[in-house]
Amino acid sequence: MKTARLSVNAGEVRRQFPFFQPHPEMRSVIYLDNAATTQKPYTVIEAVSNFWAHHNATVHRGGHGVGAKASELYEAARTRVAQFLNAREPNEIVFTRGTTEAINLVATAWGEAFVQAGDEIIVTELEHHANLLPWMRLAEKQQATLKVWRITDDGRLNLDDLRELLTERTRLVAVSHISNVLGGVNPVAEICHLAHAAGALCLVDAAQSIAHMRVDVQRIECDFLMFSGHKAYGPTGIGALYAKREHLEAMPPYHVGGGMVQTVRWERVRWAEPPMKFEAGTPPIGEAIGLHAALDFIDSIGREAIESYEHELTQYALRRLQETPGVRLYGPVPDRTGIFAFTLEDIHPHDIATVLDTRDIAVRAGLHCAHPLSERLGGPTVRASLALYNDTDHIDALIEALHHTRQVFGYAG
Amino acid sequence: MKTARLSVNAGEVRRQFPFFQPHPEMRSVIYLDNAATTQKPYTVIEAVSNFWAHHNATVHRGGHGVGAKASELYEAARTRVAQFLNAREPNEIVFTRGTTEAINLVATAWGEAFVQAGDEIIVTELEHHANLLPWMRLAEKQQATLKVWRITDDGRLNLDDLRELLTERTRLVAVSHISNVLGGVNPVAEICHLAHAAGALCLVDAAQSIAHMRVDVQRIECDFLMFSGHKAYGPTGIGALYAKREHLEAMPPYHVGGGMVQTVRWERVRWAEPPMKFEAGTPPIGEAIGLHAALDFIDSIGREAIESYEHELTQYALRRLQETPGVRLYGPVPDRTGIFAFTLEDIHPHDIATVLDTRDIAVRAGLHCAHPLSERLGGPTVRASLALYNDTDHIDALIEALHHTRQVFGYAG
Amino acid sequence: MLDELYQAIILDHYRQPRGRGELEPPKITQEGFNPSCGDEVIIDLRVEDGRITDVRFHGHGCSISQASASMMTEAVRGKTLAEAHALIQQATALVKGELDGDFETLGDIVALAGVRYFPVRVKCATLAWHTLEEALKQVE
Amino acid sequence: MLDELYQAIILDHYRQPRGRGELEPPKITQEGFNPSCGDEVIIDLRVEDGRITDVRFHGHGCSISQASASMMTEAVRGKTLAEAHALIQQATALVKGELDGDFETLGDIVALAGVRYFPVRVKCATLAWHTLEEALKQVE
Ligand SMILES: Cc1ncc(COP(=O)(O)O)c(C=O)c1O
Ligand SMILES: Cc1ncc(COP(=O)(O)O)c(C=O)c1O
Repeated sequence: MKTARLSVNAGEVRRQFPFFQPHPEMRSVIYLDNAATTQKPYTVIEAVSNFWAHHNATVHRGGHGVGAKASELYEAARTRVAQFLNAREPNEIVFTRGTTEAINLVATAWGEAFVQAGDEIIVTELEHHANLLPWMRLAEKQQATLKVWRITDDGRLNLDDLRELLTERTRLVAVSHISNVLGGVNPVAEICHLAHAAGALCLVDAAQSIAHMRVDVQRIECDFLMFSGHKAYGPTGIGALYAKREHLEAMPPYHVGGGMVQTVRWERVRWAEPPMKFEAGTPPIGEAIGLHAALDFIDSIGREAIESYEHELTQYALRRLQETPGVRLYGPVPDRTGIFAFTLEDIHPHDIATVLDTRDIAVRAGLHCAHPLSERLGGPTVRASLALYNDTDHIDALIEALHHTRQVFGYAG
Repeated sequence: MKTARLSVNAGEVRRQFPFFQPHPEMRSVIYLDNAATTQKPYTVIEAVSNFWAHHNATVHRGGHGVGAKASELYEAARTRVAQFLNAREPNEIVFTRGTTEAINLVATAWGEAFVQAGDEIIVTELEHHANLLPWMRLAEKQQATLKVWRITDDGRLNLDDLRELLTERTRLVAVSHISNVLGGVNPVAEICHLAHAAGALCLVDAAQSIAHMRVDVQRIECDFLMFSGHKAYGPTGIGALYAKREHLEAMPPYHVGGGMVQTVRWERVRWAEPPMKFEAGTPPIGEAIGLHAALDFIDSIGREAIESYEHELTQYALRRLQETPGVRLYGPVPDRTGIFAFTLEDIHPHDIATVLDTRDIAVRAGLHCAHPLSERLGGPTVRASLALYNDTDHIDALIEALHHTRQVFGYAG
Repeated sequence: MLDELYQAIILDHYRQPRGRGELEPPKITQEGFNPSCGDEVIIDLRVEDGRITDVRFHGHGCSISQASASMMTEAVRGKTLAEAHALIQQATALVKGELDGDFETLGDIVALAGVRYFPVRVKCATLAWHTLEEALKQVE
Repeated sequence: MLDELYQAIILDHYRQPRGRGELEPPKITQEGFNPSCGDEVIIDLRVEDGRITDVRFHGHGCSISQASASMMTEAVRGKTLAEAHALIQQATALVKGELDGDFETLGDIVALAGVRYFPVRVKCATLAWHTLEEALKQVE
């Protein structure tokens, strides 16, 4: 641990981000809202700018050298994502706007083709709406049953509970790799294994894990996995869906339009092969290239180094939060990452966030797009979430600001 | 005309684009593939970079000042689009990835709710696949009838033909404002009027018009209209759907996920109001801000000035193409814009494009994502398409290169 | 700035809300909801002869939204509809920093003036007032 | 560079394609299609005793795709399957600029070498060869 700690110097990392540089007109911010979106390094911003400045053209259309270069860069980004996730081949990667679109794609294209009346889909109680609403809607549309895998009182998923829920009618288990509220790491490889043993597929929402730990689709053995670029130091407007080739082949297309067909006649349309079949219209080309740069950035630091550095920072934050009077922290203690949902005395989370904001500490307050989970927790919470560029000073500033908040609201020192 | 001509100086416009600046490692390109995608001015690239560098945060989530600023910028972009299209209110604008996603959204969310078995949808023979495949699929799914409004032999749409097609079962007429192959401007206001008189709605695909002429949704009286940012000097990954408020209210959501709900309980979900209802997940925030800058760029030149400048350039190109031996030009002559599909002798369009490419002239060759139309024209064509920054020198270079192409393929001088 | 936002008077209304509760029928009920943060204010009104004879609120949310609702009930009880409309105008202008001139007549509501420095919180402070406005539409 | 791409020999194969047409059954048919540009090559094969006894193509597309198909039919007619496989290897390597050494045995096909300067066109030149490869899979 100690050696790994040395391998990430958060101060040096921050120098790679314009957001953290002194700016004449802007106050510098302690950014603890990384589960919502991360900041972008110079290399990502420049990769996108450079594409639009010098290589901009549409992709996969014959014609000219600029277009050939653009296509090459776009496909290189796909190959990079495949390699980052350890997919078997680049053709298993479909670019989407983000996690939400990727899950909607699977729920619609795969779901409406393969889920029938009476079938079952299992979702967990800790899902983000992105991994909940598409399944609620699919279940309603297909007259399938949505089963909810409840969490334990300490905020974990118990595999025995899953064993009870799985039946031969189960078609899919949809689970997030890391909860965006509780920060716990779910045992996705075991979950996929149990799902497969029951004849079901398994979908993993990796929105919160992609930038913080190694995500290996072959090791997890998931059928579908997706993430958003903007939570992994990349641009908005881009994300990726990984799906086993056999599923992409079996699924009908989702959006239809240019670029995803072989031939269109009035009587008959022949779809292109995956992944093109799922990328109708002009894709987010500059953004895919920016995502490539973001994954390069992550690997330039090293995923093991990031994981162990963030682990240490998480332990520090846990300790400091636990010793702060009036703080009530949610979520499991072991196997957790740097996402902390908490309350402070009976001060409303929005009031807490506002006090922190006046100290230039950015956190989020509310229901975190996970209403059922928030309801289970008893209402809104404050959420502080860490990334690579945070360090112990940031945690200290947060704790001090929480003490200050208590004073503002009249709680004894 | 002469005075308007003076109001656009293409050389000066090119100085606002990094793509057209001399670059040590890149050859300078005569870019005539603007119907595929346009180049981006510095102001657009900088607006996006600046957002990611200094204001990056997710939108519409309580918490901190950075997020408040990001939300403000994002909503300002929506207001700008509404104003640009002369929509009644910003809430009639939904951000999408582009034209293709916008049409898929309407075909799915509106179509599956409001088109029943036996209903009719009318599309034209000159549509891009983006405005064709969603309707073919919808018709198949709902057992509705797809009726094709054929073009005349000179590549125009005849309103009398539409009158014959419209019946009381017609639910929608889907038409492009400008064909991406033939360049003709379709009489969309009249088409909407006829559609409405028959009790149908009218959708206008403005992908090819948005950057080249004034597009006024209240004057056209369309029900739906959409465009892509990347064809209007903006970034990839962003586009907009305009829909009359009443339709957005009546339609169910499309993608579901975070940010588009009021409350989620296991038993019941309450959707947010439009446009939020249609923007599930983290939107393309940086890209929306880039689109704002792109629309500002267009208005800084002036839409009337652009239209009249491009009109003059189009007339020049028409004349030069018509006098080039062996050129066969498609599409109508009056009411046309700077999109020229043509063939040269019996040389295959890809061979032509390759010869032009060796002279650093970028055009497109093929079926232009409009297979039914291309089939009607007799096969693939070369397409040269103009924008604001092109000038007569570019046309001259194109014509000279076409002469050269004839020589390469052994046609007498 | 923070002191202006969380004045004693606001925290007092938050901790000891006035007018918290529900009315027995007949009444007018209006629900107000702020989807971006989950704040909720439900207002019960009784209007007789063009005058608000009773008003209560319930719901949940941050100190600003709940204190604002509490102040609102105090301020509009016994007022005519026209007076209530004027108060809605003044209170929403106040929290947006758009009110010039006479603050005197506003009573406790003046404490909401500090919200103007916190654009993210303006919606919290106006929620009760916008909900009241919707409720009054039911009367008219 | 352009001269190398559009050599007389390529234009000649394009204008007067050898082996253009279809075979009577019994035959092996394989369709090849390049979705990005619409080029199409359909190959008819007859294989007897491990040898390609007849081969024809039809379809449409640019000069490169059609000339390449024409050259292909000339080159593989009468060849054993092993020889055909070797030719497929050599021809595709040639157009990608990856072939070292002996070009002599390739005959007219050598004219395709110019394609290597035009990455956008490599797919046109390889279409007939990849289609042949698929056709041979049907035999085996
Ligand atoms: C007329 C027309 N409609 C739709 C599209 C699709 O636009 P996009 O690829 O940006 O979704 C295009 C662009 O190719 C077009 O020209
Ligand atoms: C676990 C999880 N899933 C899905 C999402 C949705 O991601 P996006 O908004 O980028 O589509 C998020 C982000 O908010 C998340 O945390």
